[in-house]
Amino acid sequence: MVVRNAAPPTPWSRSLAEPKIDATAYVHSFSNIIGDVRIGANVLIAPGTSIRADEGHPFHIGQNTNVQDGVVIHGLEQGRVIGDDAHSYSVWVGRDTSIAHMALIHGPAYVGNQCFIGFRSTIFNARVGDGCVVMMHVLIQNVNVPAGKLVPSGAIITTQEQADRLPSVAALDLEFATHVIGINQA
Amino acid sequence: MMHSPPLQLLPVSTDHYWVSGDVAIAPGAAIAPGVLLQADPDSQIVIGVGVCIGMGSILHASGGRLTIGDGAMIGAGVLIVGAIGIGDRVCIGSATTISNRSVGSGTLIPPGSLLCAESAPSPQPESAAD
Amino acid sequence: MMHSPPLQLLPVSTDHYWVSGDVAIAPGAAIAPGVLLQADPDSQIVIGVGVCIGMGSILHASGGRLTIGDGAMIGAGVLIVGAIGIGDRVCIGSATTISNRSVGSGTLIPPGSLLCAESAPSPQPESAAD
Repeated sequence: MVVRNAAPPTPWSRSLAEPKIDATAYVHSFSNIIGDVRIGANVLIAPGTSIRADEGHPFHIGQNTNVQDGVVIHGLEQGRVIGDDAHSYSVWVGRDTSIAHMALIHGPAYVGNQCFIGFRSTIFNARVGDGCVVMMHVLIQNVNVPAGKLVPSGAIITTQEQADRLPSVAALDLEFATHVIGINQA
Repeated sequence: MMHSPPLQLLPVSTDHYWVSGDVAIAPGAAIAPGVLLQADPDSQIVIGVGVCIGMGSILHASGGRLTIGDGAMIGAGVLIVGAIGIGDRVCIGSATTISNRSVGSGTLIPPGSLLCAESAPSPQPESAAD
Repeated sequence: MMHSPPLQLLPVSTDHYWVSGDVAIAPGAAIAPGVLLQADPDSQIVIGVGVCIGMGSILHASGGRLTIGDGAMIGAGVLIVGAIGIGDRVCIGSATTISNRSVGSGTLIPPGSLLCAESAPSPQPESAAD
Protein backbone atom coordinates (compact mmCIF):
# COMPACT_ATOMS: atom_id res chain seq x y z
CA MET A 1 0.00 0.00 0.00
CA VAL A 2 1.61 3.18 -1.15
CA VAL A 3 0.09 6.56 -0.64
CA ARG A 4 1.93 9.54 -1.87
CA ASN A 5 0.75 13.06 -2.08
CA ALA A 6 4.03 14.85 -2.33
CA ALA A 7 3.77 15.72 -6.00
CA PRO A 8 6.04 18.53 -7.07
CA PRO A 9 4.08 21.68 -6.31
CA THR A 10 3.22 24.10 -9.07
CA PRO A 11 4.12 27.72 -8.27
CA TRP A 12 0.49 28.52 -7.43
CA SER A 13 -0.06 25.42 -5.33
CA ARG A 14 1.75 26.29 -2.11
CA SER A 15 -1.41 26.84 -0.16
CA LEU A 16 -3.31 23.85 -1.55
CA ALA A 17 -5.33 21.54 0.65
CA GLU A 18 -3.96 18.03 1.16
CA PRO A 19 -5.69 15.16 -0.64
CA LYS A 20 -7.98 13.01 1.54
CA ILE A 21 -7.38 9.41 0.57
CA ASP A 22 -9.30 6.56 2.19
CA ALA A 23 -7.01 4.07 3.94
CA THR A 24 -8.31 1.23 1.75
CA ALA A 25 -7.51 3.01 -1.54
CA TYR A 26 -4.47 1.96 -3.55
CA VAL A 27 -2.49 4.83 -5.00
CA HIS A 28 0.50 3.90 -7.11
CA SER A 29 3.65 5.75 -6.22
CA PHE A 30 4.17 6.92 -9.80
CA SER A 31 1.21 9.21 -9.74
CA ASN A 32 0.68 12.83 -8.88
CA ILE A 33 -2.23 13.74 -6.66
CA ILE A 34 -2.34 17.30 -5.37
CA GLY A 35 -4.87 19.65 -3.86
CA ASP A 36 -8.35 18.99 -2.53
CA VAL A 37 -8.91 15.51 -3.97
CA ARG A 38 -11.24 13.22 -2.02
CA ILE A 39 -10.66 9.56 -2.78
CA GLY A 40 -13.08 6.93 -1.48
CA ALA A 41 -12.74 3.35 -0.27
CA ASN A 42 -11.11 0.72 -2.50
CA VAL A 43 -10.28 3.18 -5.23
CA LEU A 44 -7.35 2.22 -7.46
CA ILE A 45 -5.08 4.89 -8.87
CA ALA A 46 -2.69 3.36 -11.45
CA PRO A 47 0.82 4.53 -12.35
CA GLY A 48 1.40 7.49 -14.60
CA THR A 49 -1.79 9.16 -13.41
CA SER A 50 -2.00 12.88 -12.76
CA ILE A 51 -4.83 14.19 -10.58
CA ARG A 52 -4.22 17.86 -9.93
CA ALA A 53 -6.76 19.97 -8.12
CA ASP A 54 -4.51 23.01 -8.33
CA GLU A 55 -6.84 25.23 -10.34
CA GLY A 56 -10.39 23.87 -10.27
CA HIS A 57 -11.27 22.02 -7.03
CA PRO A 58 -12.39 19.96 -5.22
CA PHE A 59 -12.38 16.57 -6.95
CA HIS A 60 -14.36 13.55 -5.75
CA ILE A 61 -13.58 9.96 -6.73
CA GLY A 62 -16.16 7.53 -5.38
CA GLN A 63 -15.64 4.12 -3.84
CA ASN A 64 -14.50 1.11 -5.91
CA THR A 65 -13.69 3.31 -8.87
CA ASN A 66 -10.51 2.67 -10.77
CA VAL A 67 -8.35 5.19 -12.56
CA GLN A 68 -6.01 3.47 -14.99
CA ASP A 69 -2.54 4.20 -16.38
CA GLY A 70 -1.85 7.65 -17.71
CA VAL A 71 -5.22 9.20 -16.86
CA VAL A 72 -5.26 12.96 -16.35
CA ILE A 73 -7.84 14.64 -14.12
CA HIS A 74 -7.70 18.41 -13.97
CA GLY A 75 -10.17 21.29 -13.82
CA LEU A 76 -10.56 24.84 -15.03
CA GLU A 77 -10.46 27.43 -12.31
CA GLN A 78 -14.00 28.45 -13.22
CA GLY A 79 -17.01 26.16 -13.51
CA ARG A 80 -18.44 23.60 -11.12
CA VAL A 81 -20.77 20.59 -11.21
CA ILE A 82 -23.15 19.47 -8.49
CA GLY A 83 -22.13 16.16 -6.95
CA ASP A 84 -24.51 13.51 -5.64
CA ASP A 85 -24.03 14.97 -2.17
CA ALA A 86 -25.43 18.31 -3.43
CA HIS A 87 -22.11 20.09 -2.96
CA SER A 88 -20.23 21.67 -5.80
CA TYR A 89 -17.14 20.13 -7.37
CA SER A 90 -14.77 20.82 -10.23
CA VAL A 91 -14.73 17.09 -11.00
CA TRP A 92 -17.09 14.46 -9.62
CA VAL A 93 -16.51 10.80 -10.45
CA GLY A 94 -19.05 8.40 -8.94
CA ARG A 95 -18.62 4.92 -7.49
CA ASP A 96 -17.88 1.63 -9.31
CA THR A 97 -16.71 3.56 -12.36
CA SER A 98 -13.69 2.81 -14.51
CA ILE A 99 -11.60 5.48 -16.19
CA ALA A 100 -9.40 3.63 -18.70
CA HIS A 101 -5.85 4.36 -19.83
CA MET A 102 -4.96 7.87 -20.97
CA ALA A 103 -8.47 9.28 -20.58
CA LEU A 104 -8.75 13.00 -19.79
CA ILE A 105 -11.42 14.18 -17.35
CA HIS A 106 -11.27 17.94 -17.35
CA GLY A 107 -13.52 19.91 -15.04
CA PRO A 108 -16.09 21.13 -14.88
CA ALA A 109 -17.05 17.48 -15.36
CA TYR A 110 -19.39 14.95 -13.79
CA VAL A 111 -19.11 11.19 -14.37
CA GLY A 112 -21.79 9.08 -12.68
CA ASN A 113 -21.78 5.66 -11.01
CA GLN A 114 -20.92 2.42 -12.84
CA CYS A 115 -19.62 4.19 -15.91
CA PHE A 116 -16.84 3.11 -18.24
CA ILE A 117 -14.70 5.75 -19.94
CA GLY A 118 -12.53 4.17 -22.66
CA PHE A 119 -8.93 4.61 -23.71
CA ARG A 120 -7.87 8.17 -24.48
CA SER A 121 -11.38 9.61 -24.36
CA THR A 122 -11.92 13.19 -23.22
CA ILE A 123 -14.74 14.48 -20.99
CA PHE A 124 -14.74 18.26 -20.66
CA ASN A 125 -17.43 20.63 -19.43
CA ALA A 126 -19.96 17.82 -19.52
CA ARG A 127 -22.04 15.38 -17.48
CA VAL A 128 -22.04 11.64 -18.14
CA GLY A 129 -24.94 9.91 -16.41
CA ASP A 130 -24.91 6.63 -14.45
CA GLY A 131 -24.14 3.42 -16.31
CA CYS A 132 -22.84 4.98 -19.52
CA VAL A 133 -20.24 3.15 -21.62
CA VAL A 134 -17.95 5.56 -23.44
CA MET A 135 -15.68 3.72 -25.85
CA MET A 136 -12.26 4.79 -27.16
CA HIS A 137 -10.96 8.07 -28.61
CA VAL A 138 -14.21 9.87 -27.84
CA LEU A 139 -14.74 13.58 -27.18
CA ILE A 140 -17.66 14.60 -24.95
CA GLN A 141 -17.87 18.33 -24.47
CA ASN A 142 -20.57 20.85 -23.51
CA VAL A 143 -23.32 18.22 -23.19
CA ASN A 144 -25.30 16.20 -20.68
CA VAL A 145 -25.22 12.50 -21.63
CA PRO A 146 -28.29 10.77 -20.15
CA ALA A 147 -27.83 7.64 -18.00
CA GLY A 148 -27.31 4.29 -19.70
CA LYS A 149 -26.02 5.53 -23.06
CA LEU A 150 -23.36 4.01 -25.30
CA VAL A 151 -20.90 6.36 -26.96
CA PRO A 152 -19.16 4.55 -29.86
CA SER A 153 -15.42 4.74 -30.46
CA GLY A 154 -14.25 7.84 -32.24
CA ALA A 155 -17.49 9.77 -31.63
CA ILE A 156 -17.43 13.52 -31.09
CA ILE A 157 -20.40 14.53 -28.97
CA THR A 158 -20.54 18.30 -28.65
CA THR A 159 -24.22 19.13 -29.08
CA GLN A 160 -27.13 18.10 -26.85
CA GLU A 161 -29.00 16.75 -29.89
CA GLN A 162 -26.19 14.27 -30.50
CA ALA A 163 -26.14 13.28 -26.84
CA ASP A 164 -29.89 12.67 -26.78
CA ARG A 165 -29.72 10.47 -29.89
CA LEU A 166 -27.10 8.10 -28.49
CA PRO A 167 -28.10 4.42 -28.31
CA SER A 168 -28.60 2.62 -25.02
CA VAL A 169 -25.92 0.34 -23.62
CA ALA A 170 -26.27 -3.29 -24.78
CA ALA A 171 -25.04 -6.46 -23.04
CA LEU A 172 -22.07 -6.81 -25.41
CA ASP A 173 -20.79 -3.33 -24.55
CA LEU A 174 -20.91 -4.12 -20.86
CA GLU A 175 -19.01 -7.34 -21.51
CA PHE A 176 -16.27 -5.42 -23.28
CA ALA A 177 -16.07 -2.77 -20.58
CA THR A 178 -15.86 -5.45 -17.90
CA HIS A 179 -12.99 -7.08 -19.76
CA VAL A 180 -11.04 -3.84 -19.90
CA ILE A 181 -11.72 -3.11 -16.25
CA GLY A 182 -10.39 -6.59 -15.50
CA ILE A 183 -7.02 -5.60 -16.94
CA ASN A 184 -6.37 -3.43 -13.98
CA GLN A 185 -7.76 -5.70 -11.30
CA ALA A 186 -4.96 -8.20 -11.79
CA MET B 1 -15.13 12.13 -38.82
CA MET B 2 -12.78 10.68 -36.26
CA HIS B 3 -11.81 12.90 -33.41
CA SER B 4 -8.07 13.22 -33.47
CA PRO B 5 -7.24 12.88 -29.81
CA PRO B 6 -4.98 15.43 -28.22
CA LEU B 7 -1.34 14.53 -27.92
CA GLN B 8 -0.64 14.95 -24.23
CA LEU B 9 3.02 15.49 -23.61
CA LEU B 10 2.76 16.00 -19.89
CA PRO B 11 4.23 12.90 -18.35
CA VAL B 12 4.31 12.66 -14.57
CA SER B 13 8.08 12.87 -14.75
CA THR B 14 10.30 14.15 -17.53
CA ASP B 15 13.47 12.65 -16.09
CA HIS B 16 12.73 8.98 -16.17
CA TYR B 17 10.81 6.18 -17.67
CA TRP B 18 9.16 3.63 -15.44
CA VAL B 19 9.36 -0.11 -15.40
CA SER B 20 7.04 -2.21 -13.31
CA GLY B 21 6.97 -6.01 -13.27
CA ASP B 22 8.71 -8.43 -15.65
CA VAL B 23 10.12 -6.23 -18.43
CA ALA B 24 13.05 -7.25 -20.68
CA ILE B 25 14.64 -4.53 -22.79
CA ALA B 26 17.24 -5.42 -25.45
CA PRO B 27 20.44 -3.38 -25.52
CA GLY B 28 20.27 -0.32 -27.74
CA ALA B 29 16.57 0.35 -27.29
CA ALA B 30 15.83 4.07 -26.90
CA ILE B 31 13.13 4.86 -24.39
CA ALA B 32 12.07 8.48 -23.90
CA PRO B 33 11.20 10.11 -20.58
CA GLY B 34 7.75 9.63 -19.17
CA VAL B 35 7.32 6.23 -20.78
CA LEU B 36 5.53 3.67 -18.60
CA LEU B 37 6.25 -0.04 -19.08
CA GLN B 38 3.96 -2.04 -16.87
CA ALA B 39 3.65 -5.83 -16.79
CA ASP B 40 0.94 -7.31 -14.62
CA PRO B 41 2.03 -10.08 -12.21
CA ASP B 42 1.26 -12.91 -14.69
CA SER B 43 2.59 -11.06 -17.70
CA GLN B 44 5.78 -9.88 -19.44
CA ILE B 45 6.96 -7.13 -21.73
CA VAL B 46 9.77 -7.97 -24.17
CA ILE B 47 11.32 -5.12 -26.15
CA GLY B 48 13.54 -5.96 -29.13
CA VAL B 49 16.79 -4.60 -30.45
CA GLY B 50 16.90 -1.02 -31.69
CA VAL B 51 13.36 -0.17 -30.65
CA CYS B 52 12.47 3.50 -30.12
CA ILE B 53 9.62 4.46 -27.78
CA GLY B 54 8.51 8.09 -27.79
CA MET B 55 7.74 10.34 -24.85
CA GLY B 56 4.73 9.63 -22.70
CA SER B 57 3.88 6.27 -24.26
CA ILE B 58 2.35 3.51 -22.15
CA LEU B 59 2.84 -0.22 -22.69
CA HIS B 60 0.74 -2.40 -20.39
CA ALA B 61 1.03 -6.20 -20.61
CA SER B 62 -1.99 -7.96 -19.26
CA GLY B 63 -2.88 -11.65 -19.50
CA GLY B 64 0.34 -12.75 -21.16
CA ARG B 65 3.27 -11.44 -23.13
CA LEU B 66 3.49 -8.13 -24.93
CA THR B 67 6.36 -8.13 -27.44
CA ILE B 68 7.80 -5.28 -29.46
CA GLY B 69 9.80 -6.55 -32.45
CA ASP B 70 13.30 -5.47 -33.45
CA GLY B 71 13.57 -2.02 -34.96
CA ALA B 72 9.99 -1.02 -34.17
CA MET B 73 9.37 2.72 -33.85
CA ILE B 74 6.68 3.80 -31.43
CA GLY B 75 5.77 7.49 -31.56
CA ALA B 76 4.98 9.79 -28.67
CA GLY B 77 1.92 9.23 -26.52
CA VAL B 78 1.13 5.77 -27.88
CA LEU B 79 -0.93 3.34 -25.77
CA ILE B 80 -0.48 -0.43 -26.22
CA VAL B 81 -2.48 -2.75 -23.97
CA GLY B 82 -2.88 -6.51 -23.80
CA ALA B 83 -0.97 -9.71 -24.59
CA ILE B 84 -0.06 -8.97 -28.19
CA GLY B 85 2.83 -8.85 -30.61
CA ILE B 86 4.02 -5.75 -32.41
CA GLY B 87 6.15 -7.03 -35.33
CA ASP B 88 9.64 -6.08 -36.42
CA ARG B 89 10.12 -2.62 -37.97
CA VAL B 90 6.52 -1.62 -37.29
CA CYS B 91 6.14 2.15 -37.29
CA ILE B 92 3.35 3.49 -35.06
CA GLY B 93 2.34 7.15 -35.42
CA SER B 94 1.97 9.31 -32.33
CA ALA B 95 -1.16 9.24 -30.15
CA THR B 96 -2.24 5.82 -31.43
CA THR B 97 -4.09 3.28 -29.28
CA ILE B 98 -3.66 -0.48 -29.80
CA SER B 99 -5.61 -2.83 -27.58
CA ASN B 100 -5.58 -6.62 -27.72
CA ARG B 101 -4.68 -6.73 -31.39
CA SER B 102 -1.36 -7.81 -32.85
CA VAL B 103 0.36 -5.91 -35.65
CA GLY B 104 2.32 -7.67 -38.43
CA SER B 105 5.95 -6.88 -39.20
CA GLY B 106 6.65 -3.81 -41.31
CA THR B 107 3.22 -2.26 -40.81
CA LEU B 108 2.94 1.52 -40.82
CA ILE B 109 0.15 2.86 -38.60
CA PRO B 110 -1.01 6.47 -39.11
CA PRO B 111 -0.89 8.85 -36.15
CA GLY B 112 -3.99 9.00 -33.96
CA SER B 113 -5.18 5.51 -35.00
CA LEU B 114 -7.35 3.26 -32.89
CA LEU B 115 -6.78 -0.47 -33.35
CA CYS B 116 -8.67 -2.62 -30.99
CA ALA B 117 -10.21 -6.02 -30.72
CA GLU B 118 -13.63 -4.92 -29.59
CA SER B 119 -16.56 -6.37 -31.53
CA ALA B 120 -15.85 -4.13 -34.50
CA PRO B 121 -12.20 -3.27 -34.91
CA SER B 122 -12.24 0.27 -36.17
CA PRO B 123 -8.93 1.57 -37.44
CA GLN B 124 -10.83 3.35 -40.21
CA PRO B 125 -12.05 6.86 -39.47
CA GLU B 126 -15.29 6.09 -41.36
CA SER B 127 -16.45 3.70 -38.69
CA ALA B 128 -16.96 6.48 -36.18
CA ALA B 129 -20.64 6.42 -35.47
CA ASP B 130 -23.12 9.22 -35.78
CA MET C 1 -4.76 -5.59 -0.58
CA MET C 2 -3.45 -4.93 -4.03
CA HIS C 3 -0.15 -6.50 -5.04
CA SER C 4 2.48 -3.86 -5.50
CA PRO C 5 4.80 -4.83 -8.34
CA PRO C 6 8.52 -4.14 -8.12
CA LEU C 7 9.50 -0.80 -9.52
CA GLN C 8 12.56 0.59 -11.17
CA LEU C 9 13.40 4.16 -11.97
CA LEU C 10 15.61 4.38 -15.01
CA PRO C 11 17.17 7.73 -15.79
CA VAL C 12 17.01 8.52 -19.48
CA SER C 13 19.67 11.09 -20.12
CA THR C 14 21.05 14.14 -18.49
CA ASP C 15 21.10 15.89 -21.85
CA HIS C 16 17.33 16.18 -22.19
CA TYR C 17 17.38 14.42 -25.53
CA TRP C 18 18.89 11.12 -26.55
CA VAL C 19 21.40 10.52 -29.34
CA SER C 20 22.59 7.18 -30.62
CA GLY C 21 25.01 6.56 -33.50
CA ASP C 22 26.41 9.04 -36.02
CA VAL C 23 24.41 12.23 -35.47
CA ALA C 24 25.68 15.69 -36.52
CA ILE C 25 23.82 18.70 -35.18
CA ALA C 26 24.62 22.19 -36.52
CA PRO C 27 25.15 24.95 -33.97
CA GLY C 28 21.97 26.79 -33.06
CA ALA C 29 19.60 23.89 -33.56
CA ALA C 30 16.95 23.73 -30.82
CA ILE C 31 16.05 20.25 -29.69
CA ALA C 32 13.34 19.79 -27.09
CA PRO C 33 13.40 17.33 -24.19
CA GLY C 34 12.48 13.76 -24.86
CA VAL C 35 13.58 13.75 -28.49
CA LEU C 36 15.19 10.52 -29.72
CA LEU C 37 17.80 10.76 -32.50
CA GLN C 38 18.89 7.31 -33.56
CA ALA C 39 21.21 6.45 -36.45
CA ASP C 40 21.68 2.77 -37.29
CA PRO C 41 25.29 1.56 -37.59
CA ASP C 42 25.45 2.16 -41.36
CA SER C 43 23.54 5.42 -41.24
CA GLN C 44 23.79 9.10 -40.25
CA ILE C 45 21.56 11.92 -39.12
CA VAL C 46 22.54 15.43 -40.20
CA ILE C 47 20.61 18.34 -38.69
CA GLY C 48 20.98 21.77 -40.30
CA VAL C 49 21.38 25.28 -38.96
CA GLY C 50 18.49 26.77 -36.99
CA VAL C 51 16.41 23.62 -36.98
CA CYS C 52 13.76 23.25 -34.25
CA ILE C 53 12.61 19.81 -33.14
CA GLY C 54 9.60 19.59 -30.80
CA MET C 55 9.08 17.52 -27.69
CA GLY C 56 8.76 13.78 -28.03
CA SER C 57 9.79 13.56 -31.69
CA ILE C 58 11.77 10.59 -33.02
CA LEU C 59 14.23 10.67 -35.95
CA HIS C 60 15.58 7.29 -37.00
CA ALA C 61 18.11 7.01 -39.84
CA SER C 62 18.08 3.58 -41.38
CA GLY C 63 19.83 2.45 -44.58
CA GLY C 64 21.64 5.73 -45.25
CA ARG C 65 21.56 9.40 -44.42
CA LEU C 66 18.65 11.29 -42.90
CA THR C 67 19.08 15.05 -43.37
CA ILE C 68 17.06 17.89 -41.93
CA GLY C 69 17.56 21.10 -43.93
CA ASP C 70 18.41 24.51 -42.53
CA GLY C 71 15.61 26.28 -40.74
CA ALA C 72 13.26 23.29 -40.79
CA MET C 73 10.62 23.25 -38.04
CA ILE C 74 9.53 19.88 -36.72
CA GLY C 75 6.53 19.86 -34.35
CA ALA C 76 5.99 17.73 -31.26
CA GLY C 77 5.57 13.98 -31.48
CA VAL C 78 6.78 13.73 -35.09
CA LEU C 79 8.19 10.41 -36.30
CA ILE C 80 10.68 10.45 -39.22
CA VAL C 81 12.16 7.17 -40.41
CA GLY C 82 14.46 6.16 -43.26
CA ALA C 83 17.26 7.52 -45.43
CA ILE C 84 15.55 10.66 -46.66
CA GLY C 85 15.95 14.40 -46.96
CA ILE C 86 13.72 16.96 -45.27
CA GLY C 87 14.33 20.21 -47.19
CA ASP C 88 15.23 23.66 -45.94
CA ARG C 89 12.51 25.59 -44.08
CA VAL C 90 10.10 22.65 -44.18
CA CYS C 91 7.43 22.97 -41.50
CA ILE C 92 6.05 19.70 -40.17
CA GLY C 93 2.90 19.77 -38.00
CA SER C 94 2.81 17.83 -34.73
CA ALA C 95 2.19 14.09 -34.55
CA THR C 96 3.07 13.57 -38.22
CA THR C 97 4.72 10.37 -39.44
CA ILE C 98 7.12 10.40 -42.41
CA SER C 99 8.52 7.09 -43.56
CA ASN C 100 10.98 6.64 -46.43
CA ARG C 101 9.83 9.70 -48.33
CA SER C 102 11.75 12.93 -48.86
CA VAL C 103 10.11 16.34 -48.49
CA GLY C 104 11.02 19.27 -50.75
CA SER C 105 12.25 22.59 -49.39
CA GLY C 106 9.63 24.99 -48.09
CA THR C 107 6.88 22.36 -47.80
CA LEU C 108 4.23 22.80 -45.13
CA ILE C 109 2.84 19.54 -43.72
CA PRO C 110 -0.39 19.62 -41.68
CA PRO C 111 -0.38 18.11 -38.19
CA GLY C 112 -1.23 14.43 -37.89
CA SER C 113 -0.18 13.64 -41.48
CA LEU C 114 1.14 10.35 -42.76
CA LEU C 115 3.67 10.48 -45.61
CA CYS C 116 5.20 7.29 -46.84
CA ALA C 117 6.84 5.86 -49.93
CA GLU C 118 4.38 4.38 -52.39
CA SER C 119 6.09 1.03 -52.55
CA ALA C 120 6.53 0.88 -48.80
CA PRO C 121 4.12 -0.98 -46.55
CA SER C 122 0.64 0.42 -46.93
CA PRO C 123 -0.75 2.77 -44.31
CA GLN C 124 -3.69 0.43 -43.74
CA PRO C 125 -3.10 -1.85 -40.78
CA GLU C 126 -5.15 -4.60 -42.43
CA SER C 127 -2.72 -4.96 -45.29
CA ALA C 128 0.10 -5.88 -42.97
CA ALA C 129 2.15 -8.49 -44.71
CA ASP C 130 4.87 -10.37 -43.01
